[in-house]
Amino acid sequence: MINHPNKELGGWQLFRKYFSELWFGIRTLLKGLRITSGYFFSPKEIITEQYPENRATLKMFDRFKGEVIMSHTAENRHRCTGCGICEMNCPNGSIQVITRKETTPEGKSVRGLDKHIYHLGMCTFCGLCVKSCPSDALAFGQKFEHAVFNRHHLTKVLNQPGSLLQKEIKAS
Amino acid sequence: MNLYDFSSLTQSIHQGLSAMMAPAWVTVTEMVLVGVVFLLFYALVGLALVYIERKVCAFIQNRLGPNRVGPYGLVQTVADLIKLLFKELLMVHKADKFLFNLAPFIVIIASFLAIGALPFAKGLQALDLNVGLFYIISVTSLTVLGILLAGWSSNSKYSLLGAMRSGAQVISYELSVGMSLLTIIIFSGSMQLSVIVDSQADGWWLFKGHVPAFIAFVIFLVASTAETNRGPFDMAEAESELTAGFHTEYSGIKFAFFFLAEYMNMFLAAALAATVFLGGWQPLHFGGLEAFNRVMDFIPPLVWFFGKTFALIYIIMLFKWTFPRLRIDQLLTLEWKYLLPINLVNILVVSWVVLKGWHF
Amino acid sequence: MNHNELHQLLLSHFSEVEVAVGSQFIEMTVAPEGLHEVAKRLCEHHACRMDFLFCQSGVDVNGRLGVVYHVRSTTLKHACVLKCFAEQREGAVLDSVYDIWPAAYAFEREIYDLLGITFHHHPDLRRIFLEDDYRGFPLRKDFIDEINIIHN
Amino acid sequence: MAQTSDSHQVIIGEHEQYTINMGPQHPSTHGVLRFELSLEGETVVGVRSHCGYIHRGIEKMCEVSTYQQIIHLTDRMDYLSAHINNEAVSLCVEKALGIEVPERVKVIRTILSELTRVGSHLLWWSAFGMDMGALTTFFYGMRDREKILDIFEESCGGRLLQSFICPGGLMHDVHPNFVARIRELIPYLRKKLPEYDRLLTGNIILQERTRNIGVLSRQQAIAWGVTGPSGRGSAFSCDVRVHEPYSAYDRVKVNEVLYHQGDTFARYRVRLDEIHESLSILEQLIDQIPEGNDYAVKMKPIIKLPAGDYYQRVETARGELGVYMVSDGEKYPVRVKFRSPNFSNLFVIEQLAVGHKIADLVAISGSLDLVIPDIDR
Repeated sequence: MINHPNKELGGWQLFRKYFSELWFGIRTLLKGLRITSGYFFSPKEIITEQYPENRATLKMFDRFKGEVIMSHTAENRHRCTGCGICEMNCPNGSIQVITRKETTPEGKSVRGLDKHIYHLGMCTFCGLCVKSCPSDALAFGQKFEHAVFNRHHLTKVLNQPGSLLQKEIKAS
Repeated sequence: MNLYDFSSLTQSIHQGLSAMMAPAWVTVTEMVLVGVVFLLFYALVGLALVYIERKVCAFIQNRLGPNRVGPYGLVQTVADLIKLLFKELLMVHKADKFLFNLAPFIVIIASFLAIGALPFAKGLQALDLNVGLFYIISVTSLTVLGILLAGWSSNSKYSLLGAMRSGAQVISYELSVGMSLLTIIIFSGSMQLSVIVDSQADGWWLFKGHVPAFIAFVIFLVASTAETNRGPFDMAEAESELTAGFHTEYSGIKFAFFFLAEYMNMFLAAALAATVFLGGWQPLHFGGLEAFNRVMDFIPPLVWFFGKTFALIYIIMLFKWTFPRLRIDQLLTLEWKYLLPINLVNILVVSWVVLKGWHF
Repeated sequence: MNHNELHQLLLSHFSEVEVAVGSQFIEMTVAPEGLHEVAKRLCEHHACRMDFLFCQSGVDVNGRLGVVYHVRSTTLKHACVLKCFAEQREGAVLDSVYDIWPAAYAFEREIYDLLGITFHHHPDLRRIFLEDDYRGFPLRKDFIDEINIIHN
Repeated sequence: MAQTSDSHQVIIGEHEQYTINMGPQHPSTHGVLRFELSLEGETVVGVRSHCGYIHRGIEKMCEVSTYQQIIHLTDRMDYLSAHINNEAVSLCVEKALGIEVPERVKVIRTILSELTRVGSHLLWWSAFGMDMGALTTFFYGMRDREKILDIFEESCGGRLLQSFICPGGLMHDVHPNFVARIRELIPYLRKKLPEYDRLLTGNIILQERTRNIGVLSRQQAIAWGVTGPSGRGSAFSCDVRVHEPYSAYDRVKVNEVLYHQGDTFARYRVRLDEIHESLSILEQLIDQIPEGNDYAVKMKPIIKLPAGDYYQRVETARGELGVYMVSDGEKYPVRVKFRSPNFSNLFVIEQLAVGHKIADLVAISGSLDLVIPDIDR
């Protein structure tokens, strides 16, 4: 199939060239066929994961960035002081920290977390909020099935209702 | 060989009908019967081939293929067909309506016509014309008419480009298809498909016809792949260049017709190759191995026929999923500089062999 | 050629141009009228041979619109920076260097699109990213888009 | 349907041209890029490329982002070289601040960059096969790229967009399995790559379709600023890793892959050879990761670069990425310009494709390895 002008070649050489090229072509094609048919007859090589069926065994890597979560202890206590550093660091404005005035048992008035609002739909998972949090309140969750029918469901409140700050963390 | 003879069955149906009604009505009834059977067969084979193609390509590509609808995804193609039936039929602005609607039917009728002449088993053949081979070649080449019309009437440049490519391609490769079949016509001395099949009772032409028959077989496979517009010769579609070529503007069931016709043409090409080169429904026989031949005889001819056909279809599919697409000028170079000259020389050699009586 | 040699060379050959040693490159600042001529000499002079324009950026600093050319020699392996600031903000015009470095074709279209600097003798100066009827030049500091830009 | 009126008369001339739009939605433009083709029959006589369909104004966004926040934007330019883009910005900021990152960080950054390059080239190979009509290559390339993405995901948490390399070092330390997984990957890829050659490279159809198609001369490559594998296919020695080593490239042996033909096949071979080359770089580096767990230097929460302008070049999988930053000493940069490789590589297609067929245009644009978000930014 090569179209070189070979004026200087004699008849016999042209003839030989014609067939050697033909043979070369067929050989390369057969090589390719051997690979594909080889895979056809080796079903062990199949790598498809059957996703909804393997949900029970499907485990994401520990560091998988599925969503931003706030971990709570068994007593419904979180670690967020409401300082707002995550909000400042977020490049897309997907975090809103709403604070409220709280009074400590000693009678001091401190800032406490009211609502930590997280817009999943705007999040780009850059990880700056988790990295910059001074009290390690935020973390990445493993959940990855985020599809919802209404966009408003993507706006989440990360702190659980009625949750309090963990005792060992000092409120500011 | 006499184990599975369908001619007595067909004869008895014919006699039963003749006893009931006038000869003219018998013909009509038989035609309707055959038509209905072939329609069912057509749909069934089409759906099966789509499924097989998907599975074959999936296994080649380390995938599982369709596996959601039905066991092993068997009903997937039916589901797709239903989806296509419900889709809106789009019409391009300023398209030639009549031709636009006509084109898919031409394509599908062309492939449908050819089935009639295929010998599925002894006595199981609707039309045993004495020019059967010629009939099939001429009827299948009608497909290009539909493709050209589809491309022209779509009022889309992509479609037109695809159609023009297809025209150039099919017309050139038609030559090679005909020429490679000519070798077998010389060998068997007949164009009647039943005669060709019978002539292979003691061995398939692929084996009996020495090297020339093998060369003709390879050329036929390549040329018929090209003629059916399948990869690596899918110039007319050329997904990465022309988006979908001649059927870019078609949707819904009209697209399904093109789709089905493509698979049917592939089936026809493979069936023809199986009939002509691999003995059709004739079982595999080796001279001198009586016991082996006996065992082979017990396998029904339909199994032989479809087994051979699907083996060839597998090869054609393997071509598509392995090779890159050719460019249009390379495609024509391949035909006019390689296949055709080799074919012509091959025919000369075959004639010589037959004259000297060297073949088995 | 190392940093100092290049500095000396540029100083001696481009007397009309302000040559300074930056943190990374030798930086030359040229007036708009001398831009094309200096660029041509940079590219063609046998000791410079800056034949590869690897970056051309439009900037809007200190209230002035300008273009920064990063050029390199593929044979002599040295690089320098050429800066040129337009005289006025509205209707800023510079000479195109497309005929010297064809790579400027795309860069200049981008600068025209986003900063609104017109290039003389550019073969096809159209907007490249934004639609043709877009108003304003987004990368300018005085560009205001109330709807789409969130100011924090 | 016969058209009899004279107004519909078609003039058939010798040089009748027509225009066809390839894109913005087209299978072989790999994104939303539009080629406006002038054709004579099947022969291309003119190409005009139109971009900007997904222009997001990243450069403008950078002007209202702190230097840490820029990182996640660069991921989204050339998403197939996300690590390398991150590295470019990080290096530029570090250079401006005069920070020297720990040795360990340098080595890990280099390893991540090379992994990215291998992954990107694998994906390119898959897509190029698709462009040429060999549909199976796509899955083989993707299958092998998956192994690299797994390594990324385990360490960085993301598969495509990692935001892992940041000013001062890395976001967090690499996973303990990191080294072991790369040690597994190298022999695996070494085993699979000859298969690619047998399946596609050696194939007569591919060779015929790519040899002497879209020849880019060395002068043209330099003049138009075509860098990366596309430039190196034209013998334009432009590998930043060799000429201006950054991170840990100064301690490894990097062989620059150069081909002289300048055609589509040369560009194809450069990329395949670069996979081998990257594997050998990985092999050299994987034993050199210093012990310890320092993954970053302590940075201030708000980075302020000294006033001035800074330029940093790195070699992404598609060519030279330059970051030009102008700072006035505040926490936001005044101007950030990305000299993205694809933006420069794209416009040369208007010369390369002329005189070839449509199918060749697809091959040429495939061999330039265009990533549209990188063009549009």
